[in-house]
Amino acid sequence: MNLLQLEDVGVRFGGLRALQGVDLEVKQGEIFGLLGPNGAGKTTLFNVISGLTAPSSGTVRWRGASLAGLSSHRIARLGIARTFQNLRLFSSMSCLENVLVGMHQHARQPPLAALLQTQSFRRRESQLQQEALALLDLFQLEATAHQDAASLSYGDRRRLEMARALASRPQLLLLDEPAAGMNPSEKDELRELIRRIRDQFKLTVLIIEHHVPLMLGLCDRLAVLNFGQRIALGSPDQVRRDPAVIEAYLGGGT
Amino acid sequence: MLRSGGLTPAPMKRRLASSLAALLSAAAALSACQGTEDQGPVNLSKGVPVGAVLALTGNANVYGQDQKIGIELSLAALNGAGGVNGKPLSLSIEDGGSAEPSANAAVSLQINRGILALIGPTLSQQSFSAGPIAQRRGVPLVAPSNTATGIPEIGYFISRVSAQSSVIAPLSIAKALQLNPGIRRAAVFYAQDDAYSTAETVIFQQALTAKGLKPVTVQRTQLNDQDFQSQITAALNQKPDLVVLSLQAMDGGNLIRQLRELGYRGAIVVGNGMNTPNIYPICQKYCDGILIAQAYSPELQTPANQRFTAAFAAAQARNPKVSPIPPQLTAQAYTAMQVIGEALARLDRRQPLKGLPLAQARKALMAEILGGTYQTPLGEIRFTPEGEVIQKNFFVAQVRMNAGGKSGRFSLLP
Amino acid sequence: MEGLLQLLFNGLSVGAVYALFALGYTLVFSVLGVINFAHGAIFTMGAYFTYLLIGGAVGANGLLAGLQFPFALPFWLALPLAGIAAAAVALVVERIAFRPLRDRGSDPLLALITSLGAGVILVNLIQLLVGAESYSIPVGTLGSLPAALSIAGAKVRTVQVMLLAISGLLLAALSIWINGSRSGKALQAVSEDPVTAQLLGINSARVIQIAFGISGFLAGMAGGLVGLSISIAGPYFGIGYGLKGLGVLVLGGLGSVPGAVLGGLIIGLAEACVPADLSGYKDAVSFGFLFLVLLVRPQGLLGRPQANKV
Amino acid sequence: MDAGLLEQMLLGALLGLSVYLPLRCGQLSLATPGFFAIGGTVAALLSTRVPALAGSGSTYPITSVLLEMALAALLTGVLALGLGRVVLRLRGIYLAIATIALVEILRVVTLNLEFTGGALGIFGIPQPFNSAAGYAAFTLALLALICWLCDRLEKTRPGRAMAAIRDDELAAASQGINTADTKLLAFVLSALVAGITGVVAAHFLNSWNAKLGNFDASITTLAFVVFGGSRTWLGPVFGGLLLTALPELLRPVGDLRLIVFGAVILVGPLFFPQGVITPELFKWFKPRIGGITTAAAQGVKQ
Repeated sequence: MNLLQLEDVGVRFGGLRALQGVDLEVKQGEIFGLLGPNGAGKTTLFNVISGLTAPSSGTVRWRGASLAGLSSHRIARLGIARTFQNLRLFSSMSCLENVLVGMHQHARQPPLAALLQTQSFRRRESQLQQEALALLDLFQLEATAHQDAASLSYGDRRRLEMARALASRPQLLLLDEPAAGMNPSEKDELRELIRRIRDQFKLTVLIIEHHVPLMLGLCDRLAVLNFGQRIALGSPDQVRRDPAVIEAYLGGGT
Repeated sequence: MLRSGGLTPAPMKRRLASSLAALLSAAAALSACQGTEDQGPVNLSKGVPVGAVLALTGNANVYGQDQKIGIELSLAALNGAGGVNGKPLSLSIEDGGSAEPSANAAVSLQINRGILALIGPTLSQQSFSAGPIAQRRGVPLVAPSNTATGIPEIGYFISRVSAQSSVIAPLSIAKALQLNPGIRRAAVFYAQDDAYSTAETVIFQQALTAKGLKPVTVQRTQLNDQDFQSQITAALNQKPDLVVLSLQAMDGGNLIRQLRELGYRGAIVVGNGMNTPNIYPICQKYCDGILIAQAYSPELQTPANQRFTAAFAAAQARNPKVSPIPPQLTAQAYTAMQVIGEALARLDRRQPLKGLPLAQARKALMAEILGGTYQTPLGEIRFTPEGEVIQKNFFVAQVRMNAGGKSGRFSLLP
Repeated sequence: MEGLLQLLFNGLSVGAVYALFALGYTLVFSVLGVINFAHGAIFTMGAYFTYLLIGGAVGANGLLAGLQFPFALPFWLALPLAGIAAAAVALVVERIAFRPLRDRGSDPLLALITSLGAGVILVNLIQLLVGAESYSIPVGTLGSLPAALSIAGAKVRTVQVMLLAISGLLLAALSIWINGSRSGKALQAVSEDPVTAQLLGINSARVIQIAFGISGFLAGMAGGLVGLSISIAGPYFGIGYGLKGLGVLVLGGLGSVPGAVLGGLIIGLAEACVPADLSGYKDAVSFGFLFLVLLVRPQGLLGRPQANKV
Repeated sequence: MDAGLLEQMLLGALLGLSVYLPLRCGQLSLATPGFFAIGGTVAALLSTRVPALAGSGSTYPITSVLLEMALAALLTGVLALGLGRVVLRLRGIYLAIATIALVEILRVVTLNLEFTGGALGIFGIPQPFNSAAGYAAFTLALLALICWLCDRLEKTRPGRAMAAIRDDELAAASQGINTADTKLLAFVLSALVAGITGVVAAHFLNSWNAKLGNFDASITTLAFVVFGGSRTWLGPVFGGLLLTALPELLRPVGDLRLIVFGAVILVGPLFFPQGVITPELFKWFKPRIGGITTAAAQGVKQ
């Protein structure tokens, strides 16, 4: 069974068709890329998957079950985590707290124990904190754990968003332009990092990125969107050679 | 990074614990430091201390302002006549605002200053809240303007010089019927968010019903609402030939003006709250002819009232544009101060204030207040043992406006 | 029919004041995204200015006791001048309570509190200067006009008709200005998107000042007109309208000029429709209505829905 | 200082906390005076109309006060649960005005009902304490308890969720936070605090009427929080204590009293845009105290 399946998904904003008849299947464990020029509907697709935008038509299935009508927090609890293209960190909180919020669904403790700060409560809290620190460590953010998220550099904030998304122990990670604003060497590191977390956390990754060489080198499969429609699908090699893609996107001299 | 305390860093926890401990110890300290200052002697260093708590700010500010004038005139008169057997009265006035918490704070402040007696607060609701404080601390409180039922009943130390509507209001209905025997249909208006208005309208409605004039319509207004077109047109549909208002000066004045402008020609009877020349500039020429029940008449020909009206006119003389006629609130506040001043003088003759313990002086003063008979601008007044005022004269007056419609007088009806 | 017409007049005459009041709120809201809690006090100032300009004298209880201008202007001249004076007050409020926050890039929510502070200062300043007593504009100000008009059997006070007419004129002038003038269009641009407007070379600081000025002018005129209709009930005069105006503003939709007008008229009419036996519930009716509308249309009647940009 | 003033300051701090709870979750709810009024009315009605609660001693039993508090909490809690579901769909100023509308509706209804005493209200409320100091001690304990609960809340999962919603509601939902329930929790807690505070206030004020929960109170309590700071519970407590006391402390300036008060409200947010009390303030203090305590802790371990 496919982990995630989109059937004929369409989104309209008033008269504007942001997405139209999109079919996609994402398999367990793969790194799946979404390519497309600006305004092609990639982020809208993410919003549909994560429950922020309701599709006007079509169905999104998670492990075969429809996600229709589920609010975004329920979808998150199913195991779908995401990052945001324009960075939506909790800016008044420290990096550590941001990751702790990401752990929300696993951090539940009995209220009475929390009030009385029982032994088991404190043990669990410190365990969560260790986990969070370990995640920060993985993204080389351990030094900034107690700094406000707002004070980080751009690249650090991107990595913090990924750490926060991973904190919810997702099965599917949606990355919206994780390499934006990074220099070439950082992009190389990012590619390695995404592979590593995929292996370490047994993740499936769905990624939006503009940087074509990065995508071709990173993804197992790719889909290309243009004007809200899927114009190509396949392995990096297949996509690279697809005439429609060359016409619409790669042909643009990128 | 080994921390056993979970997410709470040690300093934060310490901070919480210490601030909570500080709070609790402050609580303990508090219980100890209260109520000792009343045991000392009366502090006469600046004169015989008397306090007032008036609504000088907030939406009742205009009442407090009128009262302040009366209290200050009374103080000047008392001190001019030798104060308390040669010792001057020293008055401190505090703003009690227009709400209960501010009145309570001001009353407590005055009591802590060591005053012997207190005038105020302005509003009945404030007295229900602050009165029990004076009662618990054993401080005589003379309410100058509270008309609600139950004020003297708060306790022994609470009294008032303002007569209740129940005794005054029916007089004006009777007078209206005497002047216009043909009256058949009465319409009633009152401000439903005002304690005085709601209490008085009940009396008015009972009086009307007793005369066989069950109101054909009862319209409710709000204190800070000044546009009554809806209520008036609804009432005028009932073709009333008598309109009875229980409203304060501002909204009442406006209602009369709008009533007349919208074509009502019949009789108008208003309650005690409008017994102030402050209504003249509001309803202007339309004030003319309204009947008013008064707990105070500026036209009362007694020496006490003539002294008061003359003093009032002299004080206002620096501004010729202002009416030289005192409002009822001013006369009642004057009276409250006079009652306290005279009672203090009697007490001082019986038991010299100098050296008398404060708590004892306050208690004795209350007995003096209740025991006396006073010749005041309101006429002769006494108190029941509970502290309710017994006033000899009530009046019904008719407003007569001058030609320009800018000033007028409350002409007493026989 | 006659009853309906009467109802309509009653509602419109109250609603017009609400609308004028809410317009001032909405102008400021449209450019800054905040509510000016000093607006009620500016309205009050307008009423006092009108009173002074037509030759009224200050009473005995304030610092300015006995003050009277050596001239007495006719009402039709005093009113716009009072509006201008109120606009000046509004500009001062902008300068001390709003601009410092903007300069520092602070949370706009803070302006709720700073403007509240400015309002408290203004109200108590009025009391300090002219006392707490009420002042009124003489009935004869309008000359020989009759006190009330009878229109198809419905009775309306002349003052109210005038109020309605002037409100209508002001509204018309305002919409012509917004849609027809350069500064009006700049205002629209700033309310649409302040950043882009700035990029397009619009001086947003200037536009904000203009919005405050006009808002103050409208409040001042409204204050003068209401003062003529019902006297100036002391320094807290405008506060009651402040709350109602807020309801009107939100009912119509924040930042929407036609919304403020529509909201005012609807609340005025709704209040007029409350039957006499239930007149005690009048305020509950208008706020209950507001509450229900918000539940169905969270952005108010003519407001734009809040977008969730991801 | 007069214990009565202290008591009013403590009540102010409690009301500040009530406004603070939803605000910490990003919700500008001004319903606090409404729930405060309900709590006060419950206390006024029960203590004056139910003879069984009066006890046999000279003072009103504290157990009866606690019972009133429980009932007020129940009533306000249930009401907040129902209303919160509906109003919390609104945002920002719209939520603020909708809650003010609720407060106004409640005020008008209270005014019109017979059993709440109309405009005059209910008076002669029996006294559980003989002096204001007794009230102050009781309220201080209550405030300490609520502060402690707030402190626990802020440092645990629901508190983090609230702060996350305030920073970015959408991102919070994407972390699996049930934003609607979390906001509702904050709203209900706010109502409980206000309702309980109303019970104490009704006894302390001896009387109760509809005016005590009005629009002015909504805005004043908001000022407590904005002035004090809305990121930690100490902010509203500080703001409530200070701004309640300020008009009293300013009495020596006489007629200028409220003008100065207005100026303080105006200037405060200009100089302290985050409120006077901020978490950064502690970070600034922490190295100093923290260094000492860590050293001490290490000393103990060795």
